[in-house]
Amino acid sequence: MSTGQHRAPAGKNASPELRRVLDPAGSLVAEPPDVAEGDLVGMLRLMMLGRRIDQKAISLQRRGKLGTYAPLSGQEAASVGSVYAIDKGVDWVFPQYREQLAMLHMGLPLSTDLLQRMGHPAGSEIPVGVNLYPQQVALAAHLPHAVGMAWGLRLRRLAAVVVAYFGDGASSEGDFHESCNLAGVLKAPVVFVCQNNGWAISTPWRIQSAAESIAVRGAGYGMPGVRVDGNDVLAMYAATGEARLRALDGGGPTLLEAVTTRFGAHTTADDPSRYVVAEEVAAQRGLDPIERFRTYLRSIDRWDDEADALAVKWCDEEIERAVEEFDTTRPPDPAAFFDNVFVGEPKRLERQRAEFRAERAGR
Amino acid sequence: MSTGQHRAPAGKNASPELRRVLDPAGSLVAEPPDVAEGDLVGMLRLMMLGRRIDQKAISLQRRGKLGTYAPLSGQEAASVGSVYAIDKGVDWVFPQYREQLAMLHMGLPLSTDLLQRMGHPAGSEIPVGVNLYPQQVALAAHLPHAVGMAWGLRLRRLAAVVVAYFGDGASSEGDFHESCNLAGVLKAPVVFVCQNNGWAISTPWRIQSAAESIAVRGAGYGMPGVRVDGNDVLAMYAATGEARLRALDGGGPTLLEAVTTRFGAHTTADDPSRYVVAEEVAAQRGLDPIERFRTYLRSIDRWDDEADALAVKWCDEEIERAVEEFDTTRPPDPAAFFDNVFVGEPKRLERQRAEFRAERAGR
Amino acid sequence: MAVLSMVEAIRSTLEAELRTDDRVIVLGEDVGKSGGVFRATDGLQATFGAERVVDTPVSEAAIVGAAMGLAAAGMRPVAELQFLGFAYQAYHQIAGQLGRMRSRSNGRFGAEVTVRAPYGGGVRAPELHCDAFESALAHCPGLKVVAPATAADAKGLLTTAMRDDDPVVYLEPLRGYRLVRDEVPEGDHLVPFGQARTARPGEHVTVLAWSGLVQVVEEAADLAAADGISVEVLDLRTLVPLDIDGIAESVSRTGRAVVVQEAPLTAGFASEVVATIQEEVFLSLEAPVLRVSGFDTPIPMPQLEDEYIPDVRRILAAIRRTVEY
Amino acid sequence: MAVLSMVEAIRSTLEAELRTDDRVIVLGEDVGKSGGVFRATDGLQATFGAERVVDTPVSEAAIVGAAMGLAAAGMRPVAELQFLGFAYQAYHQIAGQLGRMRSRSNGRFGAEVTVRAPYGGGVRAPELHCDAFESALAHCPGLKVVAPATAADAKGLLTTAMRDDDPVVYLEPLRGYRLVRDEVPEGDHLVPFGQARTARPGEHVTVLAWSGLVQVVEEAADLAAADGISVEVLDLRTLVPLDIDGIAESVSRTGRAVVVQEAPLTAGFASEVVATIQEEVFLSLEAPVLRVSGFDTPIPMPQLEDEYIPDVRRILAAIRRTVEY
Ligand SMILES: Cc1ncc(C[n+]2csc(CCOP(=O)(O)OP(=O)(O)O)c2C)c(N)n1
Ligand SMILES: Cc1ncc(C[n+]2csc(CCOP(=O)(O)OP(=O)(O)O)c2C)c(N)n1
Ligand SMILES: [Mg+2]
Ligand SMILES: [Mg+2]
Repeated sequence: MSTGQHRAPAGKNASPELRRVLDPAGSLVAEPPDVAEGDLVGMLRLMMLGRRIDQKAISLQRRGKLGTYAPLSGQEAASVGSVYAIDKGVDWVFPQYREQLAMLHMGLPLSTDLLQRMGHPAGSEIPVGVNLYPQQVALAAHLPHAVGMAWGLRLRRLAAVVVAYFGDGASSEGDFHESCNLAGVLKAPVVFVCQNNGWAISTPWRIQSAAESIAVRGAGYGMPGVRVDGNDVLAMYAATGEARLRALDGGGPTLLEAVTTRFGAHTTADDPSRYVVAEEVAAQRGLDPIERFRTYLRSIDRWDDEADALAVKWCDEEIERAVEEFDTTRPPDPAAFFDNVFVGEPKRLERQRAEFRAERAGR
Repeated sequence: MSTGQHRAPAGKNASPELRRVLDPAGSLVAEPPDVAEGDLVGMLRLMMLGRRIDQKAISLQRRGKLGTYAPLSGQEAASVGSVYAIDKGVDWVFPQYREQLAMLHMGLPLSTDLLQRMGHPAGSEIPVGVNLYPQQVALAAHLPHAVGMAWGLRLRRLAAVVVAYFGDGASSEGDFHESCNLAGVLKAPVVFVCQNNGWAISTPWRIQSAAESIAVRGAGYGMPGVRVDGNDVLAMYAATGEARLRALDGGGPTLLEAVTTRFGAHTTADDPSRYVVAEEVAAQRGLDPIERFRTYLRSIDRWDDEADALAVKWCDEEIERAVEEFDTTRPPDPAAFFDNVFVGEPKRLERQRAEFRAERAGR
Repeated sequence: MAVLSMVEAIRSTLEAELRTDDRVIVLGEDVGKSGGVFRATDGLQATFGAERVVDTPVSEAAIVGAAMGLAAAGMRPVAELQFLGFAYQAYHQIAGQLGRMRSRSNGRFGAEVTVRAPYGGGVRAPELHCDAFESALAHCPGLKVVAPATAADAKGLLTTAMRDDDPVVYLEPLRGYRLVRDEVPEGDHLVPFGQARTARPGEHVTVLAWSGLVQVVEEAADLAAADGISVEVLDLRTLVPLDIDGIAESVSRTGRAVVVQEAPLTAGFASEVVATIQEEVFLSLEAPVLRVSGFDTPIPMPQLEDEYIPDVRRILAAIRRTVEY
Repeated sequence: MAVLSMVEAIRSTLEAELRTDDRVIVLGEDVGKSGGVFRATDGLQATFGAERVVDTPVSEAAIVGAAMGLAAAGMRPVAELQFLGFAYQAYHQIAGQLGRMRSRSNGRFGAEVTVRAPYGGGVRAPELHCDAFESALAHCPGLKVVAPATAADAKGLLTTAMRDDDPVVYLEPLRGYRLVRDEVPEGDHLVPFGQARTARPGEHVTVLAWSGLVQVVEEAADLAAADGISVEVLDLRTLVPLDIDGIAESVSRTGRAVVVQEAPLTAGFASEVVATIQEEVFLSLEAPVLRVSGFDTPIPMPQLEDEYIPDVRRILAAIRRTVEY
């Protein structure tokens, strides 16, 4: 594939083999992980929800009701398989920005997520008790935070891990390197999940790096590098679960590369026809993670047309409810941006707020 | 060894074997590289000069005649072997700060080097025609410059490479990562020479990274990672020469790790007794790169007592001449720091300089 | 003269310089095949090839640092940072390296680099896409900092920047990218650094601004005129070098000044302008120099950014306060 | 009360806080086994163990970033940057992250982090070891910036910083590290943020400074006194929050002010102080507020640094010019 992120391993210090449980056609090619019955179905439903959220969000954006939106289609399995493999009651998720599904699974309301993308301050609200860090706009800048959190959890003797998500583009940032290296030294309980979708906006992986893979970098930090078919939700589940257990055992961090596909544009502001050729798009569709998993679940009698219809209904209701909440959220207090900058607010800022309020009142 | 930089390779994606031509006792263990007769002797003499510069500089520093000084003893072979392997007429050297010998070989006068370490502006003067970039205080910050230079040389169709030096500590900086990755993508003709002396001030390699080696990181950038006994000047010469040829052939960059030893303190401001145990120091002495090479040259009849005496005399004369020049250099123009900030100087700075001069004149 | 938007003026200037100087090379994230997220490099790779218009990995520090190395090799690189908010990632290369290589090497190595970056709010962009921190750039010795407000100046100052032997940070107003359109001289057009532009002459008060807020100030000046207040609008154009004489001339004439910026108040570049004015023309001042500024908070999320960025109302209020002082 | 040097006051404060609050963790390059390149953490690892006093890899961005994560996990990290000149490497974490996490998360995650860094010249250190750029820190929303000038304040402000719920950048003057020695209160000693210290009272002119230059200003004040000029010396102590009322009170009384800083002139923090003064007490001012500053060049190599850093002579000259205006 021309982005190069499926480059074949070769040579010395070669990339690890691509790990798969299901082949692209949905047939089992390795022992499946032990997933609770409800979670199997839950994962597919969440993936389906993601695909539908994209559709809704893109349409809201077109109508000017949403800001720039980064679709997740094609990458559902990478988020969902990994986040289902952790214990959301104790473990933590540090997202970049394309992991809405992991965020929702952790407990973020979909309406909050939409408000965030609409630029409403209420979109910054992460409910207390939800082990989720805010999404990060600056690429890889949250990775040192994730390491610090994992380090702190261990210092506090909590048996928990941190899953930190980022993309192939982000893996070129200095912060990626410093964070992985520090995590290795500390044996911090972190799972670094790199969603290698082959693109950083218009830049394909072969221009992003000459490395055969991102996983191959693990050795440079004294941690295992694992390469997983990111469109195979079961492989993601299995690999993340193993990395989590190793981290809890004191075995330190893992660099987990999820080789996946970005079906759409980078964001609603992007026009991929400028840089992607049509054949590639078509080829990618053949790797649909939802189709793959649904085929498998059908083959083991965990899914049928009725389940499908129910799931679609559930998705639509979830989205409808969220959009309703989103629509009825009142515009923010104009002075809201003065809040939560400081705990002990400098007098100068207090004055600025007072002047701001006075000026508005005087209109 | 307790800093861990000699950690034995193991496991998958293991570090490359440590490359040697001479064993620590000075016996040949591999085919020696083809070195011009004069260069064999020249390398030993330059290494001897380095050891003596250290002694002189430390004594000058103690007498307050020199600023903070970073000794190079123990690392002579790593600089000398690598820099002798390039063509100083066309190739470039980008040093960190512990590569005085490479800088001298490229053509920097020793007196300039001393003036630099004395904080005299004349110490910043690199003679035109000397393919040497200024030494860099910020760790790894020169590495992107080195990549840019290599890239530019290729754009200008010049057959030349850049050798960029840095330490094991510097390898933890984000700049290291971004530079190696960019060089890999561009296939830039750079040889990254990491002097892994096991220490970053007081921090041993095992705290610097959990990686088995620095060389193992090459794969993460799509470039060969080579691990060389940095106290074996012939191995350094051979490995650097090969990396250079590959780069000239369009094969791109190489990450060359020189496993070496810092015999003394980090700098004259440092007290290693706070963190190094005495046995380690003793063990390191057994790895003396000068002894090793001298033994070998004697064994092939390229060195004898007379050569030794002549070399010592030459070293002393070189140092004496440089110190003389250093001593007789006039104090800088007090306003010298206004120079070379801009080519097209802003009026505000012109005014500042004029006021500065006026104020001084009025004293 | 053609009427162009700012982004078109920038694109055509890059094209002209690529054409006339084969040392010019354009590098950055997504500048190549896609032509830049704002199309500022649209079509350039197709015209000049992937060797001269280069998509880089997502590595801001390496982009700026490699540009320095390219310059040392004799090239004339123009590095694009996708948004100024990601120049934070390159700040050690900008503040610690870019402006210092010439003095560090006693003049042997310059850093003939132009770093372009769009910045500022007003386009409903996400967090970190609209940060303004001109002062943290202007404070770096050895750097020039340029911030055009019109398409004509976008061309004239970019041409000057790319031919300048000193490193230049060239700031492009996101809000003006497409909205600001004016007549751009054809052919070679250089605007010298260090000369403010009198966007409109006036008598009672000088309002100083740069980049995306100049047009907002002009609007406020229109409204003030209706009130009988004659406002002189000074577009600084370059922050380093600063046109101290031009500023002093204007304020000594009007006796009153307001400085407008989008960045947070504390230690913003407006503070520098105020300090300079009171130093230069203290005796002419009939009122304190006021700052109309962003607040000491991060620029808010899109829905509130209009509350944060100085608008006509706030600028007008400050003009009145100053004149009535 | 014991007489301590600044570095001893800092060391003993870290020790006291490590002892009384088990959430405190100290991290940085060489802070552990060797006790820091200036001994500011001497013996702490031996006392509190390698889990609480931690040597890190040479990764400034990760040091600051990991400290934020530690804080999110409930710890109270104190990160040491070996020299402020290497905070450039962490600037994206400092400017883009540290001060913003609280607002980004609507208050869910704070960043209860203290970042310590020695800075400034006067000790013949190599390039980049003496950079002063307080303004680029003070300009970051959400950050507090603290710069003590005495050992007592070093303790009082560090204690306040470490117990503060906001992120604090705590700047330590290299030149004062060992030279400045004064009586430090025993036991708990907190100096509130936002209150300037009147280092000496005076009538004719207020000179404002902070950190390592306060003592130089005091010397100049002595000499001025011999000339019959009574100088009030104001040690700002904290740049954010700035003691606007205290500054206004003093300058409105003396009618004249000089601001002294070591950083380059353009867009340095002194400009902020000047802008604030003329805004607050315009009508009291009998002369322009002067800045005595480093120049708009990199701080020179050791042999010339004394020419660059404001000294008694230059400060005195500015005092005279102001008083004679
Ligand atoms: C530090 C930083 N630099 C640049 C950008 C601009 N930018 C936004 S997304 C993007 C590409 C990211 O690619 P990748 O990490 O692969 O994530 P993906 O969008 O593919 O999920 C870039 C360059 C940014 N957000 N942060
Ligand atoms: C960016 C940066 N951070 C921190 C320092 C302070 N510092 C100077 S030398 C040093 C250790 C460097 O170790 P290494 O890279 O292994 O080089 P060596 O001294 O062993 O040759 C440190 C941390 C620096 N100079 N630059
Ligand atoms: Mg991607
Ligand atoms: Mg080292």
